[in-house]
Amino acid sequence: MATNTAAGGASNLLRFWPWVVIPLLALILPQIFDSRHGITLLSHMGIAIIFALSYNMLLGNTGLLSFGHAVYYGLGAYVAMHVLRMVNDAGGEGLPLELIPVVGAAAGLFFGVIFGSFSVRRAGVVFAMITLGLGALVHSSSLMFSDFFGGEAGLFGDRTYAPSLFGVDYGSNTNTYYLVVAWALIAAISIYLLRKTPLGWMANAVRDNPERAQFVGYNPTIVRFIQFALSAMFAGLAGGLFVITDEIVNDESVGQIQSGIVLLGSYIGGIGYFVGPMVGAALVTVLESSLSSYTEAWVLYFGLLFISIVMFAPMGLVGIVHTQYLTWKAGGWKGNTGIRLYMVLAGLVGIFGAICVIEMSYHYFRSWDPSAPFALMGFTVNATNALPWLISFGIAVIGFGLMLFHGKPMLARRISGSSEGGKA
Amino acid sequence: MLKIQDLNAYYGKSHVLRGVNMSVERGEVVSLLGRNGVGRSTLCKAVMGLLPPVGHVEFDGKTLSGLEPHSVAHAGIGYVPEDRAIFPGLTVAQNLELGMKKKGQTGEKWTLEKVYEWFPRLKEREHTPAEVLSGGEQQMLSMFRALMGDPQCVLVDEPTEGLAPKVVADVAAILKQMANDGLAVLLVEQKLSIALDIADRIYIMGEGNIVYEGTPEDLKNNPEIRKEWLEV
Amino acid sequence: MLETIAYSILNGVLYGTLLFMMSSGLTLIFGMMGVLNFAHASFYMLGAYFAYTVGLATGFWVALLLAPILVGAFGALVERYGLRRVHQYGHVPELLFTFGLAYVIEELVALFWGTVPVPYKAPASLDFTAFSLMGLDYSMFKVFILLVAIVMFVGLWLLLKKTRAGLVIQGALSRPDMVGALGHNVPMVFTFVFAFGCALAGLGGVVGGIHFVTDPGMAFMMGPIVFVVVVLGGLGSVPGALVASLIIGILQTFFLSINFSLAGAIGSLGIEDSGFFGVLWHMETTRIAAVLPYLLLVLTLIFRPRGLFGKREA
Amino acid sequence: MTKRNALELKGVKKNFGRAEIIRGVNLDVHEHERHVIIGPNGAGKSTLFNLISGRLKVSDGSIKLFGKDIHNMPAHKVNRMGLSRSFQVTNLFQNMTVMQNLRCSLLWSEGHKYSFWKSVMKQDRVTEHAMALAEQLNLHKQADTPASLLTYAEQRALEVGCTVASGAEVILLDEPTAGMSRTEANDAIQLIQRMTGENTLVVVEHDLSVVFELADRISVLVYGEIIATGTPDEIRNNAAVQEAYLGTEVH
Amino acid sequence: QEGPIRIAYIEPLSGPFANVGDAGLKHFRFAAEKMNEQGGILGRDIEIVAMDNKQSPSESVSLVQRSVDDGINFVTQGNGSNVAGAIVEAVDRNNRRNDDKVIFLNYAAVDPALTNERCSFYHFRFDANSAIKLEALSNFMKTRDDQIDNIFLINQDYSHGQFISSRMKELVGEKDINAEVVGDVLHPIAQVRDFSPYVSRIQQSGADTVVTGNWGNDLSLLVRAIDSAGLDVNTYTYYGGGLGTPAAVGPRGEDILFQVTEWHADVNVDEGLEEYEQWFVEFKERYPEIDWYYHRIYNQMHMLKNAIEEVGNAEDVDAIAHALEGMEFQSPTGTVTMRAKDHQILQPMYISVMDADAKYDADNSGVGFRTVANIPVEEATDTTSCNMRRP
Ligand SMILES: Nc1ncnc2c1ncn2[C@@H]1O[C@H](COP(=O)(O)OP(=O)(O)OP(=O)(O)O)[C@@H](O)[C@H]1O
Ligand SMILES: Nc1ncnc2c1ncn2[C@@H]1O[C@H](COP(=O)(O)OP(=O)(O)OP(=O)(O)O)[C@@H](O)[C@H]1O
Ligand SMILES: CC(C)C[C@H](N)C(=O)O
Ligand SMILES: [Mg+2]
Ligand SMILES: [Mg+2]
Repeated sequence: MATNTAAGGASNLLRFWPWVVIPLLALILPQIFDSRHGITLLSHMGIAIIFALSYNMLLGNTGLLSFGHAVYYGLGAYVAMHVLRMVNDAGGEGLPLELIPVVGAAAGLFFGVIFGSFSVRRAGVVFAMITLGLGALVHSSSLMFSDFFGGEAGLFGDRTYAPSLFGVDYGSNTNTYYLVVAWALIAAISIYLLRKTPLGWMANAVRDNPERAQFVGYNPTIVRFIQFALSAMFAGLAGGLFVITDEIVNDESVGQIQSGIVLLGSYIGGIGYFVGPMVGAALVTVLESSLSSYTEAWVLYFGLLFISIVMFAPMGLVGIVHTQYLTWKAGGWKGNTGIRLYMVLAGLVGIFGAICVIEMSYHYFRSWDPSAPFALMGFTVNATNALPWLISFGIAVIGFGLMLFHGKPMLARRISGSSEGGKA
Repeated sequence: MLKIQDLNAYYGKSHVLRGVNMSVERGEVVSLLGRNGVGRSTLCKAVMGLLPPVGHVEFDGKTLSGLEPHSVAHAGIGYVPEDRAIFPGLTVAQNLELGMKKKGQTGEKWTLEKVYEWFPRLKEREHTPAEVLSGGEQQMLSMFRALMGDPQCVLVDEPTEGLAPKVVADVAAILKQMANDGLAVLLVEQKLSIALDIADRIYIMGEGNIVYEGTPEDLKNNPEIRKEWLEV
Repeated sequence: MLETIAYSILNGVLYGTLLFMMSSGLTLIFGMMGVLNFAHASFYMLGAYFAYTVGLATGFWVALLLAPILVGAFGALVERYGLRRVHQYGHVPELLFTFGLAYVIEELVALFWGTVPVPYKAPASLDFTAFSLMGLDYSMFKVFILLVAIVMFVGLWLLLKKTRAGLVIQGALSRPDMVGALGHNVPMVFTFVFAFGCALAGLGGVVGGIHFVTDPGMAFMMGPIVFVVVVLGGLGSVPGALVASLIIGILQTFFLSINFSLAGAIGSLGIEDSGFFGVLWHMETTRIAAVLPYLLLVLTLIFRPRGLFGKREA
Repeated sequence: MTKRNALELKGVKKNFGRAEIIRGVNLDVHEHERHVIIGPNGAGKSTLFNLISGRLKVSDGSIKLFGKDIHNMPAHKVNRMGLSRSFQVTNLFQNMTVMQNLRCSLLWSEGHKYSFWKSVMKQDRVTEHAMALAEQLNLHKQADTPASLLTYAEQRALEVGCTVASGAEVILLDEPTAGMSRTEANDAIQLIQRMTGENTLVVVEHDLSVVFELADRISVLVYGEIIATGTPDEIRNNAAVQEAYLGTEVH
Repeated sequence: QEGPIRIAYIEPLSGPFANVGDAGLKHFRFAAEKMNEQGGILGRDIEIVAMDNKQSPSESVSLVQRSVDDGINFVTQGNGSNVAGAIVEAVDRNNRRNDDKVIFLNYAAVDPALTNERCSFYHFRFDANSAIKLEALSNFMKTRDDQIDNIFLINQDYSHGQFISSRMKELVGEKDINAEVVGDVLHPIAQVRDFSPYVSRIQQSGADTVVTGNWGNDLSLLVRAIDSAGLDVNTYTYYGGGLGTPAAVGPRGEDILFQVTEWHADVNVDEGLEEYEQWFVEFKERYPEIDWYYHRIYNQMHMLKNAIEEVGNAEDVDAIAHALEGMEFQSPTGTVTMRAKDHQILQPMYISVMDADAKYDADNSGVGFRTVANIPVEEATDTTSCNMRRP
């Protein structure tokens, strides 16, 4: 599944552009989405990116599937929140706000060491199920031990009642956002560099063949353990940042949904690539918070999108781009770029049709008066008439049909034709 | 009889078999020789349908090319792959059971008892997971597993790999026995001595084609051919 | 105390059989095929909804038969056109596929049947008090649940003993090509087993939907408990799943039935009900009961990674 | 001059359940010698390797490496004490390239341990060493090829390379030439001789020509017991060995 | 100012609680439509902007931000006091740091803290808080204490349930109810599948009365378990009449399932509230699956309208908040007052019991509710520790 290896066997493209493009994007995006909500969303993306990168240290690099990574994110957040509240209570004196995330990281590391000590002995399903159990236990505890966790109401703090190292006013969302960006960059670079160290290499080695790793002198359990603890540390850092942007923390931050989301995001982006989880996490954050404001059917779309990525792009979104890029570079697009475009277009048409069908179904089943006219893609339709259904289904069938049964075979023929021609 | 006509096979874009023609009659052992990597194992896989074959393969008049592997097996072809492919999680007995086409049903010539008699070690290890068997034991298991399905034709890919000299002789005897029972035996073998010893006919493959066909005696007397196609 | 124990055993067994019903299909799918089927609970939910809808037309008894078949057929489609494709990429994608599927199924159920619970009730022929014990009534339906669970157990046992599906699948997990070359139609066996597992989940839903509540949240509510049962029992072990269900059922019932906390038993010893240990000291067993399965899960996996009855390690 | 013993096995026993597979093996392997173990299939040769290398725990007896007790140590510790092994079935980091495989095999012995503050690619010693190994293995052209795409013989060569890489003094090879053609096997033997130089070498082999070409001394393991140890000539002429292993096929 | 007056409705519209959020949305949409037919507010339409918070507090915080960004001045929410707490916090923070302010109209979150130690000038609660509901309930129980001997408390293990458990025990003493609390258990929220062990404890304790703040499945399953074990107890609830419970419980709850609410459907019949009955019937025609359940949404929407009309625009949030503070409103059930001190509404309450003969059944379950007691405003009140900071 994950083909990248320690050296990130990928091409130069993947090696360098992220370090230019991502910081640039981080600076440009807030100019475009300059509303408070937009900035918060961007901050959340930054946090999700750190969290996903830390998660991929486990899943992508070490081959450990965790269902409970939010435990470290959440516990980091809680501890950071307690420190922030101490600072608040001290009248805004004490640890500067910029360093609060470090507290989260320390807490993540601490709990990573404790829980890691007994959960990494085995990989595979055993590890996955231990993390599932631990996740459930910690989540339940967060409601039981309300002294520390503040019950289901959670804990609140105020980032503006804390000193700043650089005298920045964090009342402004934008300033907070830049703090997130700074930390995200630090975290991303550290995690990236970690992959290049002996530990990072051996994490890959242990993922691929723990037995052989033993016979070159490494104890797989210790490799996993260190990776696990470090990954928990970065998760804690993300949690600490969350405390700063949202000024609230509650049980959901240690919960199973949080753990699930990071898995989804990392995978959608592509766990075989360093930037994969970043892309995935950012995308999931955006979809989660904005899709729901456009359509009632957002969960369905989310589920379908997700299923299609798993089925048709097992290497994730970055994987698609990367393989296409490689093909293109190797000249595999020559003479068939048109067909490829045609397939994409047909696919889009199919998706358009499918969206119409889904939207109409929701209107039909959910609205109190299904026959009431409603706006669909710029048209006003009546969902109780057969015609719009026929048209929508038609578009969907034609679009997907052309893509799969016309474009695809054509592309396959063109490719095999050209390669044979090359040989002859 | 197994008949292979103009068989081609590809791994992705690499064209490995380039129009192979050969046949194996019932009652004979045919050895397929060739250098490493010429495509002998690929031939077996293509016949089994494990690789999409391009060309024509038939057995006893039934066309095999284009069938799924399980249908090929049901047409009477048994397969002993070169990497043994035992099922590690399953016990010896379960491995053998999976060889049977119907639950608990073997052919008349090769029954479970017979196997255990030939190779008592397997009986002793009946309930141990196959992955802990010794290399040689796994090889024997793989071969007997194929026999459990009562095949009419067997493709045996490097059966003597990793076997002690004494057992190699046993294997040779088993192959002979199978041919005597009326099976068609296609033997892919590295060790020239054995191949020449038990084969009725010999094919040599080179560069994805059959480049030589003859009897063992012919080959023994033909050092040029051996030099050209079998040595580096 | 004796009464409490007797009660715990009786009710624990009842609850345990329900757990077994919900998780037995997963024993097949997860234990044998290695598919971490997060949509298992969704198939369970479909069972309940199908039975409700079919039952409106045909009555309960026909629905009892038909609904699992429908769910099984749906499962077969899912396997054939979804999972099979994903299978080649490995276990994580499989898991994620079912994850997405769970979302989609829940949405579709909410779309077609609405978000409020449907009035899916026990048929009159089962809706009476079968016997009373220690002042509590036990309805015929509970006895019926027990019967259904036994049928499921036997069905599973037959599948495993009388067919080689288990062997074929286990073999195929390591060498699918070779199992095929030995004459087994591997894809078909996979589809069949997956469908069977789904049908079992559906059957669980037919009964569970009545016993609990039939609403789109019912899948979520069942949550990961089914995984706990399967892993605790040992992957692929049907008796293991049964025993694990019973253990969880009885222990949980017992914890809920007694009024115990360390502080209550030993005295508060001046330990305040705050701070980590303080809270633990005063924690009543009833509050722990819900997390008990997870505690068991983690402890079991640490000390006996293959579960109670498992032969191979997960 | 008495030779130091690299390996000393005393009364080593191993049973799986009731089946006793190794029944009290006593074996001395001298320093710098090439010691070949032969024996029928299922005699326990691989099991013996597993016991020595720490992959399995012994049921009874003791194993010493240069006088230090190593039995029941976990595999990575045994490896760190200077013993390295290859596997009967190729066992590499399949997704990694040749160079990456070699680098990984070198990391520990070059003292990098679990460090997460230095870059692997910047460790020039490791790089040089790995390059040199790749060249010796004749794999330098495939340096950036993933192991899974190598031919069988190349994989076996890499397996040997990874085993030797750590600079262990004692090297165990389990059927290094299995599945190779005559010519490939000859190449492999030369490779092994070249790579292992002064090291102590313990090899399991079925191919008799390989055995006799390589061995300083031979031990014959039959049903979990060593029935004979001696020079190739002694073994060749040992009646019991002929009976138990060689059969009539002796050259 | 042009365009509609928008209210952001921040509730779970997906996931396991979607049914609750969905029902509330239908209430708001219906009320808005009815009022728009009457000319809206200041001639402007009311528009409900649905936002899915997935029942997550932090998601809700960012939805508050989005509302502000979109120029929305009112947010409303009710499901989950933890979410409400987060919204209060977010609203306060926003109003402190920014010029475009928002008001939080809470229609269902009952945690007393929100109008006590955590009270806020921008938060208004239109539901009776938990303390008030218990006050009403215990007043009723006092009148019945000849029939009540042993009380069993079973609640969800979070602040809502914990509050009921501890406060009810105090009230038994305070009100001098001639009964004893014989059991008190907390169970994890939304995790219990089988309530029979709890039922056995109820049975063993000899209780004849159960008091619970449970809602959703936790209530349905509890009531069904009590019924199927053949236990003869009365169950007093907060939410027996809604959130899916009537459908799930059905006739099993008849005469044993009580609820304390500010209204129920048959109040219209009993008190001859024809206009409001019409409102109820229209709602049912439109959404046949559910019923008009949240009377407080009626109050809330009308009081907001009055406040805005009093101020004369919908943008001056501080003025509107001041107008709401202390406002009296003639609700169909009587006069209700938004207490100025803590922004808690005070209103008459009803104790009712499930009844198959009620004119209107709830959620098509075949059973509705029959009033067993009216609790006048004076008896449905609490004291508050709120120390409000006003701008
Ligand atoms: N899965 C594969 N993908 C791509 N190429 C392959 C694959 N398997 C084999 N090949 C290539 O196909 C050619 C023929 O391989 P095959 O295994 O059939 O050879 P062989 O004659 O059996 O050799 P050997 O003696 O090594 O078993 C070789 O060059 C090999 O590298
Ligand atoms: N874990 C185990 N459990 C049970 N039996 C085992 C186990 N491991 C090995 N055996 C048995 O021990 C015997 C010795 O196996 P071993 O692999 O050591 O043989 P070997 O001498 O290497 O043979 P070969 O030359 O065929 O590789 C075999 O019969 C094998 O079945
Ligand atoms: C919707 C309600 C049942 C929520 C409950 N009032 C609470 O405070 O949590
Ligand atoms: Mg081959
Ligand atoms: Mg061996």
